[in-house]
Amino acid sequence: MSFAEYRELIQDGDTAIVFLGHDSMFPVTIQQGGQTQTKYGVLRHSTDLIGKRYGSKVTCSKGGWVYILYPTPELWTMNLPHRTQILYSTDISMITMMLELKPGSVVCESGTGSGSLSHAIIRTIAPTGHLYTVEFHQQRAEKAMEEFRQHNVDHLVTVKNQDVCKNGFGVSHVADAVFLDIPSPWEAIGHAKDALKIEGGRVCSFSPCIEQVQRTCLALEEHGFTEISTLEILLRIYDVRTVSLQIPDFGKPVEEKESFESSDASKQVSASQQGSALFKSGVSPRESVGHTGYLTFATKSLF
Amino acid sequence: MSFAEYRELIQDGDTAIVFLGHDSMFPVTIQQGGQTQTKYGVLRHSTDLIGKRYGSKVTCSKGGWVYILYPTPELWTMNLPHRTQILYSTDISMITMMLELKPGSVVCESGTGSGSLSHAIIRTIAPTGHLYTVEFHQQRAEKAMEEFRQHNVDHLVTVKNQDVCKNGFGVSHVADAVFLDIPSPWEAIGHAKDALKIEGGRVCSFSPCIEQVQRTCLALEEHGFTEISTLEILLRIYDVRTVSLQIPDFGKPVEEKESFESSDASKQVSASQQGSALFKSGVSPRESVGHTGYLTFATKSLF
Amino acid sequence: MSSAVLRPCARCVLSSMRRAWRPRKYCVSHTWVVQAAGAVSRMAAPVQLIGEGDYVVLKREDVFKAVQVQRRKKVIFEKQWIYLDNAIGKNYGTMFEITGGGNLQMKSNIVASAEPKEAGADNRNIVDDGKSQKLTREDIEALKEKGIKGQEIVQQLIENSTTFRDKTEFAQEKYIKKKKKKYEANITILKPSTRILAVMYYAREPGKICQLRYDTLAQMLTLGNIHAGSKVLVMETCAGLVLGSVMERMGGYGSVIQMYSGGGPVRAATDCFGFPKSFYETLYEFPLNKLEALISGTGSYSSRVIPAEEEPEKMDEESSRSDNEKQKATQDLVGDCLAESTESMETSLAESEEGVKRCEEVSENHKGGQNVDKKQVAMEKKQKQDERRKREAEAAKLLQDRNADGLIVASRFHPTPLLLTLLEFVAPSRPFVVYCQYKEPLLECYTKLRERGGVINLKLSETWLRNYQVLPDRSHPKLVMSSGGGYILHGITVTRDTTKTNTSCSERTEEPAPKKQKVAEDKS
Amino acid sequence: MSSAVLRPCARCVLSSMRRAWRPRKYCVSHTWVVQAAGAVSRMAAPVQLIGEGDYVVLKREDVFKAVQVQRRKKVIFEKQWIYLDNAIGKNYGTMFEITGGGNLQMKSNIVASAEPKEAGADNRNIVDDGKSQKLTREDIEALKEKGIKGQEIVQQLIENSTTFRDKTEFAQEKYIKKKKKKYEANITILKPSTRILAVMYYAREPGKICQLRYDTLAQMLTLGNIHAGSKVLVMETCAGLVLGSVMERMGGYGSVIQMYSGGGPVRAATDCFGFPKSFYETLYEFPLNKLEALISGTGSYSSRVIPAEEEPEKMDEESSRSDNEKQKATQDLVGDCLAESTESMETSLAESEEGVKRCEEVSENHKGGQNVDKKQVAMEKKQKQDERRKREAEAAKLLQDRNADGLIVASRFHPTPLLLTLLEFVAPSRPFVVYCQYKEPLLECYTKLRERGGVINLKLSETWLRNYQVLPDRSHPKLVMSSGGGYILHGITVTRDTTKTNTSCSERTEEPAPKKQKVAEDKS
Repeated sequence: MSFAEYRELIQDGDTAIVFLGHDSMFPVTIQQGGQTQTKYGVLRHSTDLIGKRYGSKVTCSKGGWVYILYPTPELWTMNLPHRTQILYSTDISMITMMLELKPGSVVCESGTGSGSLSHAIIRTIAPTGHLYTVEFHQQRAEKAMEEFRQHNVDHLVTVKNQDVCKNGFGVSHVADAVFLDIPSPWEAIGHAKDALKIEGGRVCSFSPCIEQVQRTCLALEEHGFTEISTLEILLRIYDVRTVSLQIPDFGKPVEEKESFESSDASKQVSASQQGSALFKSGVSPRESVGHTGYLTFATKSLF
Repeated sequence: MSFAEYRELIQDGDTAIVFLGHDSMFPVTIQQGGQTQTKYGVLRHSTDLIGKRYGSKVTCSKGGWVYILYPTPELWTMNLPHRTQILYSTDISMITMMLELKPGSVVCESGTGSGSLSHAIIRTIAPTGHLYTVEFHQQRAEKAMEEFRQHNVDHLVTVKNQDVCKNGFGVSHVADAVFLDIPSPWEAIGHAKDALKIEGGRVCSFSPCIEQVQRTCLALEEHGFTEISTLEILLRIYDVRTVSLQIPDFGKPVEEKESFESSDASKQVSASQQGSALFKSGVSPRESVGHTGYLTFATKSLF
Repeated sequence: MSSAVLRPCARCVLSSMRRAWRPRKYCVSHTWVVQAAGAVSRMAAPVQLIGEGDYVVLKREDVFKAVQVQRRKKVIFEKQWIYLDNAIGKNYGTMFEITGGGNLQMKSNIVASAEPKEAGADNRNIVDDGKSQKLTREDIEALKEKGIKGQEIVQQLIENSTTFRDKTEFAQEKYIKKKKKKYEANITILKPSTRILAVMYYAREPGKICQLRYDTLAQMLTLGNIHAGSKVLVMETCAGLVLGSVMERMGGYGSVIQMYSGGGPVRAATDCFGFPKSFYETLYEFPLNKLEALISGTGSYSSRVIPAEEEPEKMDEESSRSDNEKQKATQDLVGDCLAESTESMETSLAESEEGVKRCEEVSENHKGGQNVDKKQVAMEKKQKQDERRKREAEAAKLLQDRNADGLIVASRFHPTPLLLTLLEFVAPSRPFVVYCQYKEPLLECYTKLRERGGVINLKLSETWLRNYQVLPDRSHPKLVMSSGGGYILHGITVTRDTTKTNTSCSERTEEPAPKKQKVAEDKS
Repeated sequence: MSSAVLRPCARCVLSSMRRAWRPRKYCVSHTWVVQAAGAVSRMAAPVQLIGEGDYVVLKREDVFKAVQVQRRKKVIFEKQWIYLDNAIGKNYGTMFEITGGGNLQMKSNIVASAEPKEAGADNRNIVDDGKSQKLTREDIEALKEKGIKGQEIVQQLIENSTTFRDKTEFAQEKYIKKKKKKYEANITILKPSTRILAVMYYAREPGKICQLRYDTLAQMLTLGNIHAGSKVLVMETCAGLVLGSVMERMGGYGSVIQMYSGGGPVRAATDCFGFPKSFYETLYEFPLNKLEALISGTGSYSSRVIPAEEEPEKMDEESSRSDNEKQKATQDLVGDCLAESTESMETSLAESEEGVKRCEEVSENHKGGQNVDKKQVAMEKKQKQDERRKREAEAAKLLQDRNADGLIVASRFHPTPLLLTLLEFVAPSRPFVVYCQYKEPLLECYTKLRERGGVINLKLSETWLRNYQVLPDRSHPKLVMSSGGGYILHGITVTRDTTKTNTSCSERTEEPAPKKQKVAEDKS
């Protein structure tokens, strides 16, 4: 198992996703002899999981069943242990495309945080690219490295525990792209420029507040970046529902008696079942994420 | 005719809306003996319009026809002569509700601009309320007054030509609500407070830029306003369309010959007419208004 | 630190102060000024104080609750029992603190906001081990029992937090807000308005108002050109909120005809507005299930004008029957209300970290004063029956004129049949607006209305609402937003062709023919 | 004053500089590194310069155009004819000015932005009488003929405007921007990428890419977990843009099978990426109308493995037929291209004041080098036919393994039949993503996929994109926004039950039963 390439079968040491049902899942580390409790009963790794194909339906001890999924960076983002606020796939998608990441890209990132974006970057730049990720919180940096090892992508990433605003990324003129998710990104723009290749590259800064964006844009301009552009992307999910709307009763004279009865509250249920219109609808949930952050992109040219 | 109450019949002196078709209309002043050119021919006011019911279909000289509509503030907003950027009905709706306007409300507004919001305010506060509107551009102030007279609402409004930031609204402790649409609203917050009734009232400021909002919110707080809240409202219109999507041809073996033909580009048109799915869809136009302005509301309490 | 608006009903006569500024004309010649004169007189008092029996709205942070002010009556708000007695005679907009025993005590001044002073640059050194707070749960309970006020408890918590000073400003603020919410309880008492009630219902009981978001309601009122002096048809199943908002905009001038289904019109939210009695004199109701008879001119509605006195026997029967139904419905309502009252009762609008909880029935307000003599009840019932019969006949007459100035629909019924039927009663050149929680029925409605004709400028739309946090260096859109405010279809009525005229200009189909399929997909 | 990115293909081997920082493991053991080794070698050069034959993107302000660099070949861009000869040998990201005769001249430095200095506080005194500009149209034409550069003309215009200094800063900026756009012509030459081409196509030719907005494409690539080393099925009618973006993300490692309808696969946009030849070795195509045969195991695809040599006669016929079709389609394409080339050709992305105009065919790029000997043509044609037949057999074999790692659909066909058929070829525990310009077909597709089973975590979604203007004191969302970026349905495959298991946990219906109609509407 590796987050950077697919495998068919579940193996000892893999990180896998146990899928219980609609939006309900959790990650598990497969261990010879290990077992995992689910609400449907126990999963015994050696007998129930190892050697099975990813995507299989597995029956738990109480007779209920779950699916075991191959861990993609997107599933990991939905299931990872939060050590900080994390970036979700909607923003990650945009960051990846607008930074022009692809196999072979060299990327600098700060902060590592919970590693949500890091996993997605590594997936995209593998097998020949490299991620340099800087995290100022020591425990977080250590935990991230541990996860990268566990997920078999540690050869594609270097984690460093330092303050990017003070000490930069520790590399010069190697990066195709730099990503910043720190409280004062404007303090790190100089370091970002230094990390980018001589011939140029792209930079992205993620900030929740508009004042951070304002300062970052100024700093980018001062450092000679071009194509500075700020955007925001929001996900809107639709639940697919079958909805029934009642047809009103105007007291059609033909069936006068009938219609009178249907206006009686106690019989309205059956009446509504007769006189109603069914349709499929994509329904917005009542509340959704209203803001994650602003994404500011810019280009460093040769000049 | 008055923008503050309905009438049934078209009369001499009325402002009416000539509706030509989908989103195509213009305002006209009805005059005994007057006439109006449309692309469908001439409308003769005395014979074609005066005395007819609003909403009537009227045939023009070339045989085409139009509808004559009663002027609501919303139709006026769609058709008024622009002397400035104007407020549209989506923002106006929110302003009206969040300022708690109703018959009898006393409102102060600056600037008058092209009178788009003014007409909507007057409609809502009639017959017992009053609008004090301040415009620093002399020609605009005069033109607005002329329109109010023309629209028979001049008894409900007072127009003053002065700089609200320097001279305020010229009234003290009379208003239930104050509306600001000026470049530096923070300079007028003190005047807004002074214009509001002793026992309190609501204020709204409309600004396109976030920096204006930031300064205005600070000024509101400094002047003791509470319930300060900023929002943005955007209209999304859907065109109702019947759409057809082609069903792909996988080369069903039953009619092998047939399916081969349908893969021939020259016959694809007829094939698509057979193998396609029709449905109704609410389609977003490709581009829409992305931003008008931020609306900041606040309450002045007694204390 | 929120306080709120305080103001007399704005529909009072203009003050002499304003008159002094510039001579102005009065609109006394308008018939509807005279018609509603009774309503105006009530508004003479310069500043209206909170009175017993008033419908008011309690506000705490972003949470609203509509209640009626009654002496020695417990009210539950944000999980606390309170008595409103001490609010009587105070100004609207006053902020109160809850003291021991649930009594209100006026706050002398706005509490000094405990703004963070010393903030750490970042939170890199914070390890969350659950031990950063030195005060134990027992300590806090002890403080509360001593009668220490919420504000002081929050201060104590901050002082006893070992990590507070190391937190970032952002994290400090979050901490304070959370603790304040838990321990401080400032309540402001507001005069109800469409703004407040629409926001309240959307936050607390969206299911009761078909998920109609307040900005969508705002669009409806404006697009419907609702204003004093008009005759408006309203068909809603939004607890009477839409009806109330229409009535507020009409200010007692003109008339409103509420169409209803079932036993009787629903007006729980309408009552929360606390309108003067006179407003209800301009409000009529008519049952949907008699519309067919009204349109076809059969049954009770065979003649265009039916004076109340000449009403036939049958009408009587129907009236009393629907009255029974109403009684029954009211009982259900009360039963339902009691059943729910033990559940969790609050919902936070903006801060929905805990998700949306079930809300209590606002219509509690109806229960007051039920202990009256039975005979009196019977008499009153008879009187009400007579009154209702008379009013229904009047409503029928208003409908039969087929000259309504507007139509507002916001219901759980399919909009198409409602529109096709109710548009018959609207005059030409008048706006109509229909709300639906779902988009698909409005697509159908749009198509059917086009087929019917007699409507122009049909628009199907939705509004997006974003609320912002504007704070120094911390401005951004709110992190939670409402993603569904519902959909609106609106248009303008025109005279209807019975004979199809020969093509030409004006109202084209507006729907372009489905785009020609391009012959080859290969043209990239 | 925008310039652009300059960089060698990032898939080059890691520099020793990085290795020095920290010892790291290499992934040489992975089979796909070996497989694509040929591709890697091409990337050795440290900085790649603009070369003849390169596919590049021209950029002026916010407008992009993809072209191939050819000597002495006129290219039209933003209504100006230009020659790219002088760009050859320069760095990617270089900014050029257009001089007389349409030649490019390297700009030595970024032009000093003509920032407004003296701004009036407001525009109250400005009366627009059309006489504020002292320069006449003739004056300006004369300046242009003298060879005066755009930048200077703009400066002259500002100096000769009587009202410029009285305008507000905002109005001044608008004025300068408008004039600059008209008279200044700085062009930057960029290396193509998914970002640039997706933005370009959405701005210039949205109809050609089913209105697929770039942020939606970004979602598809991420949700589809497109990455090096996998086997991906692509079915698109987006001019090959989606295919190209998938190939970029795969970097030549793994394989892509493009499904197509009609005469042949469309790859006009794919070519614009300027991929190395080796990338195309990992690209296969297969016609939709042979899928049924492949699935049912009839006709040519009766055995699971068909070596190219043993291909039956019939297959041969089919191949040559589809080849004819392709030829024809290509002719149509070229004809279409020529017909359109005289029309207005540019579209502005952000500044669409003039609305969206028709765009020229990007596939012009295909026309180069057609004057070859006829015999050679015939030979090449035969070779190509053989090659095509062989590749189709290889594609069939790849499909028959039914173990694709992903499926990406973005087409003008109804998504339901495509999904139901193509999912058969995807391995379990793999993501699939389908794009549709309309929401309604995806509602149906969702329902049908649920019925089919073998898919979990189905989500129907849309993204909202807002672009911002961030300028000192003038920050706000852009005034024009795209309101339709299309809809995405995505999910994950799992092994499919042939026997219905007895209920329990895992994948519940996910669609709750229609809510029980509340008995009485009266419970407000």
